Amino acid sequence: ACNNSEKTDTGGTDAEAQSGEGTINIGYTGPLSGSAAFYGERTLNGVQMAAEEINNAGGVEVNGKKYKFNVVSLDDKYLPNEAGANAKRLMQENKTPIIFTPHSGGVAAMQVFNQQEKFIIGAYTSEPKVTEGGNKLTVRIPPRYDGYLEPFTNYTMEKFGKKIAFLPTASQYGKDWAEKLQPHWEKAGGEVVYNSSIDFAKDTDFFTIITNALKEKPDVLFIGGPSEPTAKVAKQARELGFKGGFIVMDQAKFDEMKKVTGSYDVLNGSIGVMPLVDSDSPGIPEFVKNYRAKYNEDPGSEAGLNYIAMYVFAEAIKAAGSVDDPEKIMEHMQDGLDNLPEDKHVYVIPKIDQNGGFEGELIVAAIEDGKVVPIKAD
Amino acid sequence: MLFAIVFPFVTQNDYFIHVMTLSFIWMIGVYGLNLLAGYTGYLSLAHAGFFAVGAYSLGLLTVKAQMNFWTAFVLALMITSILGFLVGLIALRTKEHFFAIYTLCVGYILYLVIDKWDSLTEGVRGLIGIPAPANIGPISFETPLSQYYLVLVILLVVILIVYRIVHSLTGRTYIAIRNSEDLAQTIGISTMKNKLEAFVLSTFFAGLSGALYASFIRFIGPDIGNIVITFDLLTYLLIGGIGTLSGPIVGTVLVVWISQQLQFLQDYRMLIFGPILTLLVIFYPRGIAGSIAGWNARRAEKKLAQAQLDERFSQRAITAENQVKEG
Amino acid sequence: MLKLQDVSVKYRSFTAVHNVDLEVHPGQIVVLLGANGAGKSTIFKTISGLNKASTGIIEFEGESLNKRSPDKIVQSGIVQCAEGRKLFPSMSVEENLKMGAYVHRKHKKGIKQSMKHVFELFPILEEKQDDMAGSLSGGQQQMLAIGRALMAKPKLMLLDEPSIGLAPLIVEQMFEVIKTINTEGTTILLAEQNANAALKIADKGYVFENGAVVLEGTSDELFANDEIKKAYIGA
Amino acid sequence: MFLETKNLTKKFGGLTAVNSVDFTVEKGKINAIIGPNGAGKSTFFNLISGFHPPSSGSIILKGQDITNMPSNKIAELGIARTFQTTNLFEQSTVLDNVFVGHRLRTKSNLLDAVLRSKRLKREEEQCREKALEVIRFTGLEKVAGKLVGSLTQEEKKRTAFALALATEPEIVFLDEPAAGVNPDETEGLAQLMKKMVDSGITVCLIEHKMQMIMKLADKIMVLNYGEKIAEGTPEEIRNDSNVIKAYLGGSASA
Amino acid sequence: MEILVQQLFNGLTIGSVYALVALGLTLVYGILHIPNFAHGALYMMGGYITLMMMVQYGLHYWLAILVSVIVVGLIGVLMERLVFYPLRHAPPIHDKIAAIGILLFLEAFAQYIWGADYQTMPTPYGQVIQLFGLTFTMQRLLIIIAAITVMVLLYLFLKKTYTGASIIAMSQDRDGANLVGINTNRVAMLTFLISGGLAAIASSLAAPINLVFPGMGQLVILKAFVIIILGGMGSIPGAIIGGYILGFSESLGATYISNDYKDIIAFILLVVILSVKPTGLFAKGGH
Ligand SMILES: Nc1ncnc2c1ncn2[C@@H]1O[C@H](COP(=O)(O)OP(=O)(O)OP(=O)(O)O)[C@@H](O)[C@H]1O
Ligand SMILES: Nc1ncnc2c1ncn2[C@@H]1O[C@H](COP(=O)(O)OP(=O)(O)OP(=O)(O)O)[C@@H](O)[C@H]1O
Ligand SMILES: [Mg+2]
Ligand SMILES: [Mg+2]
Repeated sequence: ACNNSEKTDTGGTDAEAQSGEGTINIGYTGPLSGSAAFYGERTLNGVQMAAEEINNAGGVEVNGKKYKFNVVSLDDKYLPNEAGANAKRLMQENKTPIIFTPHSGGVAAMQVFNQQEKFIIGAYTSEPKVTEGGNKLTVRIPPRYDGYLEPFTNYTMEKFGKKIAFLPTASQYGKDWAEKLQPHWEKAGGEVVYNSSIDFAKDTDFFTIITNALKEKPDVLFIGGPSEPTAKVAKQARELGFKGGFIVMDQAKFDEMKKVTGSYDVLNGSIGVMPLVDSDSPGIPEFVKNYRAKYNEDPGSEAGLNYIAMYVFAEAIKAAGSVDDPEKIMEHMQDGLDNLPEDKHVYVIPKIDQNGGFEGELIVAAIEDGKVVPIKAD
Repeated sequence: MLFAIVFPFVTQNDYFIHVMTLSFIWMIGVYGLNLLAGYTGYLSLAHAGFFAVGAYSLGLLTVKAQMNFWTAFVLALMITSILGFLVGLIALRTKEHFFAIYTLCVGYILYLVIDKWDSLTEGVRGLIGIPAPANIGPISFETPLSQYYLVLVILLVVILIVYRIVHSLTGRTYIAIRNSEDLAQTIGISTMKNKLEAFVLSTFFAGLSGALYASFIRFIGPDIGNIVITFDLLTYLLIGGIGTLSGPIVGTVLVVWISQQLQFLQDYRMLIFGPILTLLVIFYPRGIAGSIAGWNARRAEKKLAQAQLDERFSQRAITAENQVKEG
Repeated sequence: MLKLQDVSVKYRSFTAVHNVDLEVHPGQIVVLLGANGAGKSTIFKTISGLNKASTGIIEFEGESLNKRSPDKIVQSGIVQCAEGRKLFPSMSVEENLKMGAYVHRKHKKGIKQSMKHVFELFPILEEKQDDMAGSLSGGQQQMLAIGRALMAKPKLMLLDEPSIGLAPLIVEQMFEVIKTINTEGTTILLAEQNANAALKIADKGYVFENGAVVLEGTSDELFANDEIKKAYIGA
Repeated sequence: MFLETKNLTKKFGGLTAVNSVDFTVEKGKINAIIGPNGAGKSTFFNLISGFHPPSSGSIILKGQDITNMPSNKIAELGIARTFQTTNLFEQSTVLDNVFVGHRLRTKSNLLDAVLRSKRLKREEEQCREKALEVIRFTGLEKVAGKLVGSLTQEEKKRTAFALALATEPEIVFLDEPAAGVNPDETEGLAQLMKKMVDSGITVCLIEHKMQMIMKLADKIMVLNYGEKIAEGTPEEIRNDSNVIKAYLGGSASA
Repeated sequence: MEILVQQLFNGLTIGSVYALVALGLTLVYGILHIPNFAHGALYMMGGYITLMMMVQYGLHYWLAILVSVIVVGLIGVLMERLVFYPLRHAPPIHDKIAAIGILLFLEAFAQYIWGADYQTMPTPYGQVIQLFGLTFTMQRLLIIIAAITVMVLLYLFLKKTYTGASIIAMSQDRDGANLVGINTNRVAMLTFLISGGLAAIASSLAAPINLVFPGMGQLVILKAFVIIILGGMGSIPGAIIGGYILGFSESLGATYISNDYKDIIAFILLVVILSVKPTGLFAKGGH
């Protein structure tokens, strides 16, 4: 009954499909409506752009046969049960060897049956449990963020002082970050004077909580979450007279924050991840140019990382010599990373750990005198 | 019903089975809502909250307390019902919109507690690794098909229970309360006791539905307690026909199916789904099941009219069904 | 003044009023008699525009009312004091009266004048002018409803069972008030169960049964009719 | 004493709607309450039936103090009532209305319903019998299957009677049972009330229809501004100057 | 002490926004007995339209708000005509579901037109004022002043004008209003117009201190519902006072009790109040 389905055409036309070429369906389930839609769309953009580029370059050749990618995307409204249903549907109707999803609930719901039904989950979530739970067909796309702790702590503590107030987003990611940062900060001799979080989905105004945080006279604020509200938090902290530095969690991007604050001046003294567009990784210029042309905005890491992941999967498929055996593809993920052409290195990801987590290199940047300056990690 | 039993063999489609199983789970919750809103006239918007309490009770008892599945299952239902009892005791003092919004707030509190109390519930991270239903003797519930039948059997029991309640003196009592609570009270009906009964039963079904959900999806996050879920359930009920027995089934299947069908619209499906919902409510105010029952009743009425009434009156036995159908 | 020709009214498939012809001349008091459910209120609601006639013509001062909305009908001078009173329960007595003069809202002075007049007719209302209408007793509410209708200074006033639930003493007063209003120049169409009292003040009457007019005549003619006596006046 | 009130008082804010009323209802008789609009008659009923809690005073039924009981308990003790604005289950049929009227005499609960127990079946039968009985009693056979919303005023009043009777009361309190009903039908309702008394039920009613009251009542109490100003036989009341001044006026017509 | 005063000011700011939103909601509830779940969507539309007027058409802030008030008011009217009017005889649950349908539609619509991401509304009142160690920003002062002005004007309108009184009259008896010559259809439309306008003002005032995004209505709508039952549904002073109670309880609760649980505080407050007084604080007697 569901034949009139939902193919997002990504290059491969029917005509090509008939002329002895194969199609590999790639699944995607994520929030495409509701309050998290912007996030879902950006992750999907990365996957789609990569698939399209590969198709335009002739597709992938596996065992002498040409294949093109077709991304099939479904909306799950950020709900695990919908993600589960979508995955079932994708398997049933499209036989997708890989399904991307950008939330841990969706990953968890799919992990119930992905090994039985044989598909790889492209998990865009920083939750370590998704790969540490023993599921053999899950790839965790975002790199671990532990590496940020050191440079962030060193930089701000040196420049501003030892007292920090925590005000990250109330999401799981924000809380994980805070949990990791706290011992680190304290070990370095600092003190956490205020520890709370802001729920951007429920708070209308951040003045109240910032007032409370500033009451403790912190030297540094740890903030983060989606870029725009994070920028608001920074701006309002400045309005309330805060003069110290910011540690900006990696979910927020300086370049996107700037759109809200107007200039980098407000953010002086912040340390965070290098905005993708300002990074000097080899794949950046090309990627940024194409992305802007296609989506009319600057790409962020959601797009960038999923873009790479799609490429890596393509390379892994080639290396595995199989388009429909996820286990085999999984075995060749490291080959996929190794074979990734230099000019696609939007991020540098040299390794995948034995559980399926990408281990990428981190690039850190600070804002000084209204400019983004790279900071050497390690 | 027969269709539901043979359905898996007809389709052989995992995805359909998955969606149907989920629909059945929702239906159980919708029946709970129907019993309360449809028959006693009290619209509870805390339903998702109780759904989540059922799900989390099961999840926590199995994952954190490592309890045997079925023990946890029974306990989860008891916890939900007891909570429902306590909430009902206070909430039922309010009426109409106040009750609706009071329960909306209760639901929201339940959601916030689940969301914020992360030392217990894992907060936004959610609970991972909830086990599937444990074997009952030789029957195992690991495969989607066996889960489908498990849920179906439970659903049928729920329907039977609701059917019997509605067609009994208790059901009439509920309907009397719906029609005029003051009057019910003056003819000697303890409205509080009856409302509370219906409310607890309704939360029991919500908890049952939640516990089944948790063991089927095997992951739960605070979002399942969100008011959006209540509205989903309410939508199923209203589209199907509130205060009718088949309404929950019709509505759930229809809306879930429409919503799945509209997937091809991608980001814009709510652009279509919203108006469809509104139009259905405007043009089928009694729901699909209610409208069909209405047509049938009117046809029957035309045919038989008063002649039959007189006859019915002179008979000693008057079938119970005809009286409960209205509304 | 008011003329109904061949008017029928339906509630969905049920025809509550069949082919009614009715006429009210300026200055008259006309009474509609009839058992419960005979269709009196339905006729009233239809004249006021709350229901729509399915067939027939309703004319007021030579103009058709069929397509007019209820508020326009009030503006043209027909005000109804409805069954069930339809007061604004959480507004004070005074505010209720003020709202009665909604169509004359531009004339502040006139409103004061009318209100004084109403208070003269119903002193109890003046006493309770700051109380919520909803807290009045049934009879007091009925007075308020009539008072509110008077505030609009109608040319034609429709009174739907004004004596319902009133004490005998008040009923007497009520009919006197109606008579007074009438002599002051308001034409009145009245629906009543209390045929005795109603016919005493009326010029003309119509008897309704099952939604149709079965009898019409001057009040004397109707008084003389034995069947009417038996059915509506009592032994 | 069958039912009596002592010093019964009800205040709404500053207003004393019922003021220290002592009243006894005589068993097996027709007791009437009359008085001007706003005298507190309906409020008096509301107090007895447990609809409002009294501000002070007490209500005693056969020696038992029922003053602050919830209305459903009072109904169980055998007190039934009708409302001034006829209050019925509008969307149900007459039969269904009356059917639940007997619910208070049954015991079956949720479990019985789920299990379809013998008790439930027996009690359903019992309710049906009762419903048919009171429908016959009130003469509603012809409209038993109609929705209450579509009935005439008089039929609604009868249905309200039937509903009250289905609770198997010892006393019924009727608030203006003949309001909005024409003389012919009023007579019918009066007959019905007599029939109720004949079958052993005590009747207490509020009415403004003096013709009917004077013929029907065994005993009348008159309220004015919440206070009892007179009590006695119709004859006594008719000639009481206070009552004439406050209520009856010149010609006690209607 | 300073903190307390600063937090009171913060509470006042946010309470003003809440009160404005709740007012629109309570007005529609009072008159048509519709708990309009789509009110949050009107709030969101208000934010977007003001933003679009400023950014795309370069209108001044106030002018943009004016346009937004009119447009959102008209959307409200349209909603009444197309959805709630046909449902006027339906049971109340129907209104709720229909409103949810509208809500889903408008959110999807906003996402379709303006995209799903966060946007920033510029304001000409970005100045920061430091006074006695307290921080005010012009925009926040503006929120408070504008909100109070609007509320006073609305109050005067309802109490002192016949048109206002006709809104109140209709809220109590629709037929009765008809019978005294009020055009009830027009009053219903007027009410939705005002309600939409209030939502637009609220969001246009609040947007510069937060962000504009499709889900922004959800931030306030649930709270607005809490407020209107707190204040007694349909009660105008109730909505205003309820708005400020909630604003203060949030800012003070976050300071002196717990930031994480501050939302719960408001809801528990409500549950407690309703448990004691089942019809809200300002419910009117008699019916
Ligand atoms: N809203 C309605 N829907 C359906 N039928 C109705 C409606 N209102 C009245 N009726 C029916 O229309 C008929 C005429 O009713 P109407 O109220 O006009 O009578 P009436 O003469 O005013 O009686 P009463 O003396 O009881 O006021 C009755 O049979 C009644 O049941
Ligand atoms: N719920 C209430 N709140 C406030 N005042 C009330 C309430 N109910 C009744 N009253 C007042 O109490 C007084 C007595 O009212 P009640 O209804 O008992 O009069 P009644 O004798 O039944 O009059 P009627 O014959 O007109 O029905 C009236 O002045 C009325 O305004
Ligand atoms: Mg009538
Ligand atoms: Mg009374």
